[in-house]
Amino acid sequence: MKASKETLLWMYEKMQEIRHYEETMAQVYLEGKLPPNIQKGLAFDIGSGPVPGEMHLAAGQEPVAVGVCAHLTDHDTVVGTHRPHHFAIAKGVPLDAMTAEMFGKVTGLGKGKGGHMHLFDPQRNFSCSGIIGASLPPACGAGLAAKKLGKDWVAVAFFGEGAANQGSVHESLNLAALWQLPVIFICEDNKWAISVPKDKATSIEWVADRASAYGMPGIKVEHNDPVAVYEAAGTAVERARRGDGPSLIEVKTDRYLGHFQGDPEVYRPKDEVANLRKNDPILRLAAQLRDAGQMNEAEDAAITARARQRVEDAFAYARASAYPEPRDALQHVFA
Amino acid sequence: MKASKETLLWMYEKMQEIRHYEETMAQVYLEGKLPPNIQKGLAFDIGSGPVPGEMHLAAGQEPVAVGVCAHLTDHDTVVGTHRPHHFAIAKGVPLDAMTAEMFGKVTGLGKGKGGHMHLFDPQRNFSCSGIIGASLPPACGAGLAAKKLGKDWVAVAFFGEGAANQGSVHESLNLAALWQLPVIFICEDNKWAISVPKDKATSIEWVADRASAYGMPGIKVEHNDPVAVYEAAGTAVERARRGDGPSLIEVKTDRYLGHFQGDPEVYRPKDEVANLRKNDPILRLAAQLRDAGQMNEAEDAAITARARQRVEDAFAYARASAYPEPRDALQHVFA
Amino acid sequence: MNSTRKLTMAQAISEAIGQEMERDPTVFVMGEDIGKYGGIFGATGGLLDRFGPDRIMDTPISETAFIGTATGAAAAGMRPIAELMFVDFFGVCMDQIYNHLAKNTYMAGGNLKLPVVLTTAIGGGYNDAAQHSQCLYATFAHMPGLKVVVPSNAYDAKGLMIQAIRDDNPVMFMYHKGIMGLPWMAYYEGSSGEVPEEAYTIPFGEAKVVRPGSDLTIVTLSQMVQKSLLAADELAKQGVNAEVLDLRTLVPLDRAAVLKSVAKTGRLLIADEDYLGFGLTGEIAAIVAENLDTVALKSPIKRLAVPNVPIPYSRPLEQFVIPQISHIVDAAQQIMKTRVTEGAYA
Amino acid sequence: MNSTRKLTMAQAISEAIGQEMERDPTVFVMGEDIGKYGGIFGATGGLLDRFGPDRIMDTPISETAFIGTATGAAAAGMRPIAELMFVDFFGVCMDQIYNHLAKNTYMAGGNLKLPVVLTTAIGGGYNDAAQHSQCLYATFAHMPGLKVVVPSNAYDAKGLMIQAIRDDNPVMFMYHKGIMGLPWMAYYEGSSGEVPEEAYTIPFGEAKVVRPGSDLTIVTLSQMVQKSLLAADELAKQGVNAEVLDLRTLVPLDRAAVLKSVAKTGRLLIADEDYLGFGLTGEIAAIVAENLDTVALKSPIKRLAVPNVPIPYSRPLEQFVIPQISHIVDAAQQIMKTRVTEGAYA
Ligand SMILES: Cc1ncc(C[n+]2csc(CCOP(=O)(O)OP(=O)(O)O)c2C)c(N)n1
Ligand SMILES: Cc1ncc(C[n+]2csc(CCOP(=O)(O)OP(=O)(O)O)c2C)c(N)n1
Ligand SMILES: [Mg+2]
Ligand SMILES: [Mg+2]
Repeated sequence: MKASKETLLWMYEKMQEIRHYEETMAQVYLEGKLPPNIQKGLAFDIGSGPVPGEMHLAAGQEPVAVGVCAHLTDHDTVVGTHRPHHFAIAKGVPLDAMTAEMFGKVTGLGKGKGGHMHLFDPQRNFSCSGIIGASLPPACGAGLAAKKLGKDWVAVAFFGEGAANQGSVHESLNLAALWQLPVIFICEDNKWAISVPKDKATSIEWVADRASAYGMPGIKVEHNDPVAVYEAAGTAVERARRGDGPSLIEVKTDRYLGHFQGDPEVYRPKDEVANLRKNDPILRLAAQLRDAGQMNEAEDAAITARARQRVEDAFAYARASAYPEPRDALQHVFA
Repeated sequence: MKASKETLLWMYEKMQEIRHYEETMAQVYLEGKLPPNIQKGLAFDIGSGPVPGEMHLAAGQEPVAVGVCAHLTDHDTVVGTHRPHHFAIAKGVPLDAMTAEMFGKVTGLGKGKGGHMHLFDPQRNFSCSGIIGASLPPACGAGLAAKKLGKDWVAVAFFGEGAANQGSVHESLNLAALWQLPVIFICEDNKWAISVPKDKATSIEWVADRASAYGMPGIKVEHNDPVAVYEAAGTAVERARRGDGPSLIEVKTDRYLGHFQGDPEVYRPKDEVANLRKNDPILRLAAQLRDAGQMNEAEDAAITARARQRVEDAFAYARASAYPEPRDALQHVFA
Repeated sequence: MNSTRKLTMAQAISEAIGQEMERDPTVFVMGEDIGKYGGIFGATGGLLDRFGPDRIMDTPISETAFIGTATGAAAAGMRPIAELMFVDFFGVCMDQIYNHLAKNTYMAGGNLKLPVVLTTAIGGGYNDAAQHSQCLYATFAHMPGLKVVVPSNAYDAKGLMIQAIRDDNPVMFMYHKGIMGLPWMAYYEGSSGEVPEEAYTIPFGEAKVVRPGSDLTIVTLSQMVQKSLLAADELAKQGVNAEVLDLRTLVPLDRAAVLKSVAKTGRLLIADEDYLGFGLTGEIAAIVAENLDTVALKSPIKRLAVPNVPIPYSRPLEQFVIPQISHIVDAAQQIMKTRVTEGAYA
Repeated sequence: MNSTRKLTMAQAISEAIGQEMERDPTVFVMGEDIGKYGGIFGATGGLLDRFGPDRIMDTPISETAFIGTATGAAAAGMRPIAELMFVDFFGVCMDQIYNHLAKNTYMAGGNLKLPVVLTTAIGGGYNDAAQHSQCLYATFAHMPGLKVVVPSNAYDAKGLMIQAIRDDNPVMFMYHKGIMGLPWMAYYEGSSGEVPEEAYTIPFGEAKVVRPGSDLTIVTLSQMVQKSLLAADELAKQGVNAEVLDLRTLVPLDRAAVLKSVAKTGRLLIADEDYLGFGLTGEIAAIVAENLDTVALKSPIKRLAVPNVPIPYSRPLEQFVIPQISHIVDAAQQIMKTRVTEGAYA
């Protein structure tokens, strides 16, 4: 499946949006967290500032999100991970409500109850979880529901290469293959699970090679490239929509930032990120679009400006929104 | 690795012992459980009689237990399943204390606290569990300990084909392969997980084919034959003792009885068991030994008598033993 | 026209599921051996024949996968019922139950409905030992986000099951094996009984006085209700008039019913088959202890439960740790003999 | 010669582990990011450099496998320490913890020793939301077979950790993130302190009066000890003299210390960061309610804990559900104003 010009431009714009989102968040996240405005003796205070708590950013990992979500509609389900922004943005989750959620505001997706690892947008069938390996079982459920309801909806579960060794992954791959569910499993290999590199965690090189253990196709995307992801995902999504069952895709990608913001990254070779950034997929797609005459400089500038503006607007919206009332904490345990 | 005459005779005798054990237990288990000595209206009462509770018997599955355990010493660890007798007997767990445990007697392996699914013999490094898929992680631990202690001990985890879809299996296979642990994983495929046949539970035909997902050898034993098991296990045990890491072996075997005693087996084709029994591995090994001139009729009779006598003695011992004092229930939560 | 027949609790449960499946095509059942086998404890007996394998789905032994599948299917508009064969197996799938099914609605700010019923078997008494005999309802009740239903008889079980299936939230439906009325396990006769054929619901959070009394309150649930009623008969012979309160649901918990009964009797025995420590008995005792400004106790509270040991296999051991009728009688008599100290007004 | 320095709780824990590893070659550590990273909460800081990757083992994200591995290695003669990064993740591995590690000794009739220490981070207060902020110690204490240690400060943490490693039984060692003294998270100063260099042990099951008082008893643990001490200072200014009791271990639980203190003060506040229902606060309240024949209460018991909701993310919401110093002060003052009813002697 070849990407049309529209798709390429959509992917490009979404990648710009994601990147700007993550870079903005990286800055905003620091607000209020540094000396001298924190407890004496601390270098950083995770619980302070407008966006407290953990913060896992996906700068560098845009291709996997846009290449997959380019094939999806609102009816299709995406279940993301603890590092969920790129998936959410690519899936079309409204930036305002998503950002407000991370600011803990009542206008947030979860009225401030969920936070950054728990973004729920039932209208667009997006959710995520802070538990490693937990994205796969509910994606099977969405796939099963589609089948039972006679729809051609598909479900996508993203998970990291570190997650690949969780029991939930195995159980879900087997169940999906057994029941021929319309699910696409995407392993996002960014080489690291916090401080643990893939080869210290996984006994074989490619997680995609585990597909044969379930009798489903295993597809390898060897480069952090949105077009390659788009093509691989296209085959898998079509297959699922046709009723021919699940696929497992592994995508090599790059984590530019720490595992979470504030990560000292003592475990990481000093020059690793600089080298990775030389291969920035956004710059490469821009060059490709320009070379192919599909985007001129003015168009590029317009796209980039639009994408950035959406991000700025979302952060402004989040800042301007009100906090929930403390007592609201008691609501919504049950629907 | 060819089985010596001594090994063949040992396997034969152990298989006789196991079979007689299971058949005896099948009878004893019924004592006190049938009308008219139970609550009116019941067909059977699981909580009555000298051996109450669930009872999973392994008649027909002797080959996998003896073919593997023939390679092991007391130092090697075996972790069995909810259907543990054949493993325990082949591993050399004392029949007296094991049987007394199932009678709930103070002379039992666990002083009556464990019961049939929880047989612990630390001296012979045998244990088991009533939880499906739970045998693999502790076997990894035994393997890791051997490695740390600089010993050539190995650990064996048995599990059923139904267990193969538990997350614990995946995590353990990966860990053992990653750390090159001296563990042998044996999947005992008796076709059924209670009422669910393998093809309704597992998305591929052979569990052994999942070995490649971990980069370890996967070995298929296609017949319910102790010699074939012995040879496959020999390779894997040698490999593990050499420090070359784990293996996964799958053995086709046959469950002659219900999942547990009292199972109405409504799910099972009427003639299945009769057909399976035509291929009884004990009769086949006897014929083989006789044909090869390794056992004459008198020897066979002596072996059979010895094996049966041990079983009779164990049940007599169990019956004659005392129950624990009720208050003893409060002891041994902690060592 | 209300017609009733005598059903076992297992029959009542499967009837409730069947009726709701007929009413609502989005209801379906997943679990191990729930199809041809009809559920190891009969909770889905006969349903496969009526509804076929697309709606009565045997699963692989993959509790994490299929319970997570229930969550995902519920989010997508279905109303799954998933069976965890024994509650004791919760540890292989608790993350999906507890971090996801139970919390997602809250984390979504109420914007997500997850109508899932998890059925599971609880309880001992038939020597199934430490990994197959627990109740563990306090573990589920401790953690917010799950409604917890623990019926004591067929009538309640049907009404509570229909209520559970129609609830837009996750419900743990925990049935004690020893009151299911199975043909292969002894059970308390009182747990079977007349059940209307028609569908009906019983609201959650309403405890029931199953035996009125004046001398002491026995707060209890599940199989222990049946034991407590027999103990109350014995106590009556001994001149003690016990009130027996069946909690029926732990979440929501009918605190008012506990306080009302104890205000009347002034004495409280809690009879429970879960572990003693950090569980149900503590919670019920605390409810009274928090309200001593309005509720007066004549005697210290007493708690009966499994004394913080795993369930042992051997019959004399198991009978010792699981509260029996005689233990209830003895504990009640001890309560009658003890008085709170007057030092309270020092 | 006893020499002391000021250590954070994280430093005290890693020092204890290091000293025991030197003393005993069978001790080793497994877990996620415990090597180069030194543990996300610093509990294994510096140990990789000293002991190398064979004894400080980073694991795959496979909690079931590596905790089960700890059990198996312990049965074979090792003394593993395994870290579950956040207690909130227990649901992916609870079966290995609870059905095996905790029960095997009992099921083996005492013939099996499983000296495993499970370390895990608990607690909220820094907006890590519903899957990373819980305490859940009551869940582990409810189930027999695990010792449960919950230190409140560096000195105790070192002594209790050495005790845990030398214990022949499974021990859950639960450290609250907000008292670890991390350079990246606010913490209560009182949790860092002078710690002897030498190895020492603190026996399990001995609660500690960390502040003597006469008007009311605050039973508490972990970070809530630090909050309670600050609340007690405030209460003292308001004329209320609170005694603060640090439980230190939940299993074994020092029931006598609770009763002794309440017998003295006649008033009890339980300050807890776990969920309110079916948990620690109920257990402590019940211990008193069971002993009202010898212990006299002047006021009804009060319980402070997370009010049966998941931990919300947003700061005002989280601050509302997790008991704060001001909540403790308010609750204590309410206790001082309420009296038990005299109806008890009707
Ligand atoms: C069950 C579970 N175990 C451990 C963690 C802690 N944890 C959070 S992120 C992470 C690493 C995940 O690595 P990977 O799956 O590769 O995703 P990435 O962070 O690289 O996106 C770990 C161990 C968790 N959240 N859940
Ligand atoms: C985690 C868990 N889930 C379910 C069960 C209930 N159960 C006991 S035995 C069994 C079937 C096991 O099948 P298999 O692994 O093939 O072993 P077999 O009984 O054939 O020996 C099941 C589902 C259990 N004990 N543990
Ligand atoms: Mg990764
Ligand atoms: Mg089987």
